Amino acid sequence: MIEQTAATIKAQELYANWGLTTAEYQRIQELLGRLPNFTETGLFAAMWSEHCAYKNSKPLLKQFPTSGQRILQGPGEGAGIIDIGDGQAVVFKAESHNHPTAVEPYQGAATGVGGIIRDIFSMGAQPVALLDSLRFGELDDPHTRFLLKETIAGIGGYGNCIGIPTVGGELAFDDAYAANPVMNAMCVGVLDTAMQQKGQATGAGNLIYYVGAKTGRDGIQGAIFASAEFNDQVEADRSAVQVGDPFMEKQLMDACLELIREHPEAVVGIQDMGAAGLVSSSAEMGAKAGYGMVLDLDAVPQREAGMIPYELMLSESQERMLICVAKEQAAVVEQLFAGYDLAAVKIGTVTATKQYQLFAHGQLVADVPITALVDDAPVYHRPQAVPQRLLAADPQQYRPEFTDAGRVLQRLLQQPTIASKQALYRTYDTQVKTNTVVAPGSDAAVIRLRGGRKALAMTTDGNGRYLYLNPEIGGQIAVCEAARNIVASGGTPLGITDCLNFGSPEEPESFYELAQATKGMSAACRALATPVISGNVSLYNESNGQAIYPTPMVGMVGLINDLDLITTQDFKHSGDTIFLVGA
Amino acid sequence: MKFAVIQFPGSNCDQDLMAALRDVCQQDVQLISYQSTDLSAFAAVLLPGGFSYGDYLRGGAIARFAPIMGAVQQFAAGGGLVIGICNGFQILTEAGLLPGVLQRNQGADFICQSAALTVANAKTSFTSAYADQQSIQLPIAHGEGNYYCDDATLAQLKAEQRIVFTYQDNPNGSRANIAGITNQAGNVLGMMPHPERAVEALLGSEDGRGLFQSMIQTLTDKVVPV
Amino acid sequence: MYRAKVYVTYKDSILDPQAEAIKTALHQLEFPELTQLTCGKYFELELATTEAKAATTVEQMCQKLLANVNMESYRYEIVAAE
Amino acid sequence: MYRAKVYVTYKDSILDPQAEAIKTALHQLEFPELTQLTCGKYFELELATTEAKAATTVEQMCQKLLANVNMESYRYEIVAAE
Ligand SMILES: Nc1ncnc2c1ncn2[C@@H]1O[C@H](COP(=O)(O)OP(=O)(O)O)[C@@H](O)[C@H]1O
Repeated sequence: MIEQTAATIKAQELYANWGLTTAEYQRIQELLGRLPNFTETGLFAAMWSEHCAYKNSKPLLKQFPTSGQRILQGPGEGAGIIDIGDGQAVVFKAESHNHPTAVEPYQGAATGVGGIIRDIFSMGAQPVALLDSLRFGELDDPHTRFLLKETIAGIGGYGNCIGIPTVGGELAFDDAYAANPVMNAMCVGVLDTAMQQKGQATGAGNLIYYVGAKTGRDGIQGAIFASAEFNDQVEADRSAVQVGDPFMEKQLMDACLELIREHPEAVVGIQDMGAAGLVSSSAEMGAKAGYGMVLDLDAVPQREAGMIPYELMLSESQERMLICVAKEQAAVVEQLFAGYDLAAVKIGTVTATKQYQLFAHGQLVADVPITALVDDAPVYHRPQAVPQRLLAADPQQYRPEFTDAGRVLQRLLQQPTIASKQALYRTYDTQVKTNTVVAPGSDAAVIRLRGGRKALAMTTDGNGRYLYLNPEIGGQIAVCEAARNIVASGGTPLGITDCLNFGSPEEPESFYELAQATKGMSAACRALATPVISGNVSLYNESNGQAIYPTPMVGMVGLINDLDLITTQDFKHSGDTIFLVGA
Repeated sequence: MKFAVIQFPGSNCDQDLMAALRDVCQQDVQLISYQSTDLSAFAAVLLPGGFSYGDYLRGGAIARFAPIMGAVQQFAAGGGLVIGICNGFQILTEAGLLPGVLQRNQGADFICQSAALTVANAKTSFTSAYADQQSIQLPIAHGEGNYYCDDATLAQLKAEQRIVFTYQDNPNGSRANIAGITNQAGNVLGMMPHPERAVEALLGSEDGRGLFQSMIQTLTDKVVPV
Repeated sequence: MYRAKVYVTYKDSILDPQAEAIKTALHQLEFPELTQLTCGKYFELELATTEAKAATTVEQMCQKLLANVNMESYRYEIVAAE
Repeated sequence: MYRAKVYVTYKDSILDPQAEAIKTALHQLEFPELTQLTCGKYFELELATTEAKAATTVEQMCQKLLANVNMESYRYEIVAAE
């Protein structure tokens, strides 16, 4: 990779290749008071992408209710946290990995699972369960069958190996997803509230430690890539596919949790290196705390030779964490990780200056105000337009007409979307950790909490077709369906996480769908007192101008106060009476 | 009387086994690192399920060389009770403590489900709490659980009544429906199903308790059946 | 009848955790002379086809199924068999 | 410096479900000319050793770790590298 000069980048508008607009580039220039160099332009492009900055979706996400009596942590950290009493809390979040899954389904799905697990243990919580939410094209297409098989294998491959049960999910097929499959993964963890962590780097002089796998040229520009529409050019531009190593992650998870448990005084802050890798994790940790940072890139453990600063900062190599360590505790941390055969390397220091400075080979290669990277991304209020299909919709066209109900029922049951998914979820280890009271096959999965009578119910739901027909009501339905699944399992809904899988926000019709869907979800969350504690936005799910259905995924967790209250879906005895309740 | 659960890097059923022995069976049990080299303080040794060393290459192939394995070999040679469950079974075959190999499942996919088993021999140190030919229900969760051995070995296993558990509805292609076997001396058992996942009614089955009870009984009696 | 041998290996920049694990294990087994290890897949195919078609067939099989061209490279040799 | 190529394949008596699955998939992809397929593992090693020792080293590595001789057979080629 060639590092062009600042002047060339400007003159030839090379920043556009990284997804920056001319206005954004000019804004960077103003913030710096000079032209950004190659590395700096790359840092901004990643940090100001939709994936990292939510620059298109932020105004809509503001509608979500995010607080409540039990809420210990709302959106903004690795994952949200809800108090469940007795010094315990439940931690959960969902993440989309649609683009990587479309390109390399096994690894795309596997690394999606790996990433969401890191978000949970970075909060100090022990992950206890995984769920997924999947959308594919119709199964008569061989490529779809390949994608499905590999995606399921990737999810199972990661969860089974690391030893976290995959206990639930949902799966639907529709042509709308043929070129853009949806792969969302959710992880639920249990936290001893005294161990709660934050991704922050406070205290000048404290140390920045890099732990876990080495950095390679994997998924460089992943965040930018996730914020762009698919086309054949993007595919050709891609750097190395990210490969997951669940064995490494298990060691990393066990080591991080041991450090938090046994040496809480050593850990100032901890964060996963996810999208936009080292730059995103480090800059966010510093900016959030109001501090700056100096990083020495030569110290970063590297898998490949000759990586330039831009590549080191933007790589999305998996199974890496960043820890801010209290300055006198370095030895404790290094020793603990050595016991797990893991690298723990000091790569930088927290500074009081609020500058973000990178050194490579003794040279200062980037020097920017840390808040410019993290907080000064533009926010766009995109125009909306009611989709033509809704304006033109004839209510008659959706009215079913049939004479033989039995035949229709048969045909419905033959739909892959409705049929049992057992053949797929039986490849997931649903029982490891021996807490799974209700495995896949009922309305929600149930995980008991050891040492007491409580349990957690969890589910993922959403139906893109409903949103396609009416995005606001469809958004409401998604939340309500999740709540019904929790209640039907004996739980009280506590809160939700979500993934917003939509088309391009730059298309007014698409943006309208996003606005209406989030409005509907917000209303339902208010009505049910289930705040949104975390989530993720995946826009630009389009291929050659054709967007997927608006597809928000809702992941809900509920609290079951006593194991005796757990209920399951199946009929128990012949002769029992069946009631239909509700509207 | 103390039980040792060996923790290899990548083991993930070690805590489940600890909980089954400690919380359900009320036994004294300790987690032992793969780096340890001494098992002299223990009455029985358990190798848990999981993906030791990521199961890279073949399940159990790398774990077999972990420092603790010398002590496991010695412990087994001295007649101590050793059980390998799932990945533990794979490690025991790779280490040569049990004959045969565990291949990839016949359908090639990982399978997690409840399996109906027959206790094919209830006269072992691990199964005395069951009745001969008793039908039990234990969870399985594996991708490489398809037991294979050559004809001569199979004939020997049969003749010496070393086939301890068989599948009623063979899920993975195992030869002769084998789910668990012992060594010739009868003090080493390998099995793919997970008894530690079946010790609480809340989680669906208590049929795994008999295995731990049998071991406890054997160790209490200090009589090793022939 | 033609016989093809196909070798599929990871591209250089792709992380191969399996190779890392095997390498570490071999070092611990006291093979310090091992300096590098890569692993891959090996296929042997028998094809009832003509010489002219054998290479295109194998090429297509690699592209479509045997290799994942996002992460792997492949090469093959074809020999006539009786 | 020596380079070794090691091939590990299932013994004939062993049914290989993965090879069966790949074969079926290739038939479905319209390659009827495929009559047989076996798959195996392929390793490339670099060894800092002498010619005399290279073969014994590789032999030992195969026996100890790279192959499970209960179900797999192995063969290898060794060439000098600069
Ligand atoms: N992709 C999947 N991963 C794991 N479990 C799944 C998946 N798809 C469906 N399930 C499980 O199958 C059961 C039925 O799912 P679904 O058909 O979506 O029913 P519902 O109408 O209750 O949403 C649920 O228990 C669900 O958790």
